[in-house]
Amino acid sequence: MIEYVENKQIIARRIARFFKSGDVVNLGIGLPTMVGNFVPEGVTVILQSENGLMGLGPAPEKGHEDKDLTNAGGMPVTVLTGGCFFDSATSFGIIRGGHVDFTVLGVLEVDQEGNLANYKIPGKMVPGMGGAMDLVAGSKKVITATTHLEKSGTSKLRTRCALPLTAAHEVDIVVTDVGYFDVHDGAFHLREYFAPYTPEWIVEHTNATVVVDPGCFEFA
Amino acid sequence: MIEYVENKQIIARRIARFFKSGDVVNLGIGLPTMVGNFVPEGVTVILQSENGLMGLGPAPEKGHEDKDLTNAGGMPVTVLTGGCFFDSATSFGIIRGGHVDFTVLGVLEVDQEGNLANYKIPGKMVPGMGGAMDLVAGSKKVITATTHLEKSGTSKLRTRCALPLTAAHEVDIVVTDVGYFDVHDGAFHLREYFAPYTPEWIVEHTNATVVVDPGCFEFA
Amino acid sequence: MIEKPVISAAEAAAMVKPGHVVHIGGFLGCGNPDALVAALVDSGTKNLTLVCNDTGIYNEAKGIDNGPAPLIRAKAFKTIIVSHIGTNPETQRQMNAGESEVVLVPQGTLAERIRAAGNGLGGILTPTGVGTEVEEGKQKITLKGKDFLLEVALPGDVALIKAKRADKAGNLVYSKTARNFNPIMATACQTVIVEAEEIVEIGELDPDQVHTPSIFVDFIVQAE
Amino acid sequence: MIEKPVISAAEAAAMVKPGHVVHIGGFLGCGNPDALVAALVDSGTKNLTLVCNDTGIYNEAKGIDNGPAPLIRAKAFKTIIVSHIGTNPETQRQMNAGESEVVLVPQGTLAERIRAAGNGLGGILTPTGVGTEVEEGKQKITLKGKDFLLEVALPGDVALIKAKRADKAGNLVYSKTARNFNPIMATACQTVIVEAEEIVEIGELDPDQVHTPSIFVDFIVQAE
Repeated sequence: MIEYVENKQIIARRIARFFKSGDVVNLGIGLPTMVGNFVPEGVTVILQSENGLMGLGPAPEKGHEDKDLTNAGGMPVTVLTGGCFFDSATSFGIIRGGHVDFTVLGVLEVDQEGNLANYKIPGKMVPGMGGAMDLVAGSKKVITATTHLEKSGTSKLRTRCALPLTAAHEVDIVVTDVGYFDVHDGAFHLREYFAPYTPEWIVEHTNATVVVDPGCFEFA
Repeated sequence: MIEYVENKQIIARRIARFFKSGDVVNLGIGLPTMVGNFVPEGVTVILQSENGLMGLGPAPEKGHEDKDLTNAGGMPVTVLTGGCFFDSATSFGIIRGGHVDFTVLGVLEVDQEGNLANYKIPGKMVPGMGGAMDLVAGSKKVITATTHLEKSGTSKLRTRCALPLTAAHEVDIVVTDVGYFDVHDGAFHLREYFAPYTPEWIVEHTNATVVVDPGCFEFA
Repeated sequence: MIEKPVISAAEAAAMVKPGHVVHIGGFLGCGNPDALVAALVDSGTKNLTLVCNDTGIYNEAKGIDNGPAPLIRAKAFKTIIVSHIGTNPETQRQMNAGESEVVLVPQGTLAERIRAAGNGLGGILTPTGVGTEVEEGKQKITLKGKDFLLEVALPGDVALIKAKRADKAGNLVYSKTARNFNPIMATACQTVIVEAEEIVEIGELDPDQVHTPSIFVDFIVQAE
Repeated sequence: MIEKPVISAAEAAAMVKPGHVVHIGGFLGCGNPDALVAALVDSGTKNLTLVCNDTGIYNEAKGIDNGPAPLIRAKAFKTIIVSHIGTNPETQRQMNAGESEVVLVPQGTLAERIRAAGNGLGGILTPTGVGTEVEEGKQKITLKGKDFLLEVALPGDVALIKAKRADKAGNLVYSKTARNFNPIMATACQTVIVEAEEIVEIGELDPDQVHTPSIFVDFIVQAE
């Protein structure tokens, strides 16, 4: 019997493998931000930050923060050589205009129709969508990063989202800590699974239609 | 008997008097450009050029032309200290957004409904509207500058424009070489006349409804 | 060039009247006009509508209280039009208590609606929000088989913005990500007041490198 | 940062294929990519659609032949989408003779349609052209009693643009009024080729002063 243990690192590590040099990538706050730490050597991605920055660099050393240089979460960051700044209209023009190759973001729920919900729990928590709706509607590929199970044991992958949607039919890829799924034709297509989980375990622990892809293999 | 003689200078001189310091003004190519030479001392207007320049200065001295610094007619110009450059979207954002106080442009015809035509004589001459349609639709005040009579003796002020319109109901002021008219309520309201012409002569030589304003006087 | 009046933050705040729609630049504490916000709190003006990216970060434990957060706490707003309130629990409280109306707008749509107002456009067609609650009450237009929402211009009465550098004519240059919503808000409001870290002579800014042309700016306040 | 390929004008021209929509930057001879235009003439490619502010100035007597004028004379275009043709009698001749279709678009509408294409907007609502021939065949939308035309995005296959300075990553800076349509076209086309007067190392441009971010640019050509 396999016991589920949350593992955000594997999610970030797998997502980082989707990128090739030159890709423009937007990483959401939280777990998605971790993806930046796992980009393989030799691959140069360009990180966009929707508050108006191309070429996002690592956090500054303590004492070297610049009050005018933050990420979309308001935290101090740096800019890489060759990066540049722009206003919010331009920033979202870049996003909506299809100039961002991958957006990686967290979810409250994601469903087999490619819908996702991550900005509002009515009556409980309403942080607002911020830039998420534009990022999901505009990016070439939308990757959602999420732990597979809630504390209650239900999967965050659903047949149909119950919460208000951030966008309809826009999710391309879901990576959880048990595997990587392509989302199309009304199902989560399992492409890779992460040990110790098996395709059988994953099908059993997902509250939605999972199709095990014929070429499905173990990612290491 | 008064004989009509074209006089572009009086048109430019009168129009220049409409401006107060700080006004943003766009002057069309040709006769409207002359207005810049008559701005009274002590009045500082800011000339906008729709090809992407705020703070248009005079033509450069011969030999000092900059290939990257032209007006909307493609002719070499200069920029005043404190001016700046912007792209075409921003330039027309300024224009359409109501940030230009006065646009001054020439016409083929202007009518008592405030319509004007200046970009197309079907089957004959079709230069295109360039920026004129935006300037007329977006500027706070539209001033048309035109000689009063065509070579044939008909006035350019009409009951109804026959040529394709550049814009409908947008003209506020018409200045010709016989007088200055406000356009509203379906008539040209004569506010000032230029010697040797008289209100009577003007009414007689205009193919449209002219109302002589009660306060009409001779401009000198 | 004409010089623009350099005024105090208090004089600036006095131009904001009850009922006004106020655009405030900045993004989660970066590039906000802090002195103008503080002066507006001091003025006690209420019944305003806020247009901003967010309602700032308010975290009593950590002592963070930035962006429009002090105005939120002062209950200055009847209506709050922003993309994000997740970093200010007081906004959430006012919303749930019915003390203020919060209208959430996707960030890119917010930017375009502000830009449209400043650029003389009635609105724009965006794919953002199609199939979500955001489309409620809006006209949907299909072009070449793709759905778009018609989002209308969002003008303001007063813009309170922040720049790194202003020349005395009002040409502005912003710094890094402190640019964000400031340049577009400068185009969209009747009265535009900039809080500038440095005020320089006319001619000191490179005309190729001005972010906001002087004609948009009405008043300049020296940042503290 | 990734470096972008520096190619010859002839290699650039070879990327333009018959049937392509080509955006060409510049305004009446100022800020046009002259080497790219010359190479495209030499390539002999035809059946193109032009999107440009104008068709250049062509005046045989004065020896002026700038902007896209050499391409007009080479009859490269099936369709010409511009705001102004008054300075090129050959365009007028081709239009009257039915050799090419000329679509006149108000300059500000042209700019917004290009920007919309690059910014993921389906279109914009503009007051420009209401009550004129420009409104023919377009949807009219009334907001708060004011009429607007719905003008749709105008994307392109290839953008040929001109910059003062490019770094090797493709960040661009323009000079004075040579900026005009170049930055918006850079956002709106599948393939973006810049003719730069100077090519500098990555890091030489101030990140606050980049007019076009590198990600928009695919190829760099050294201007002659």
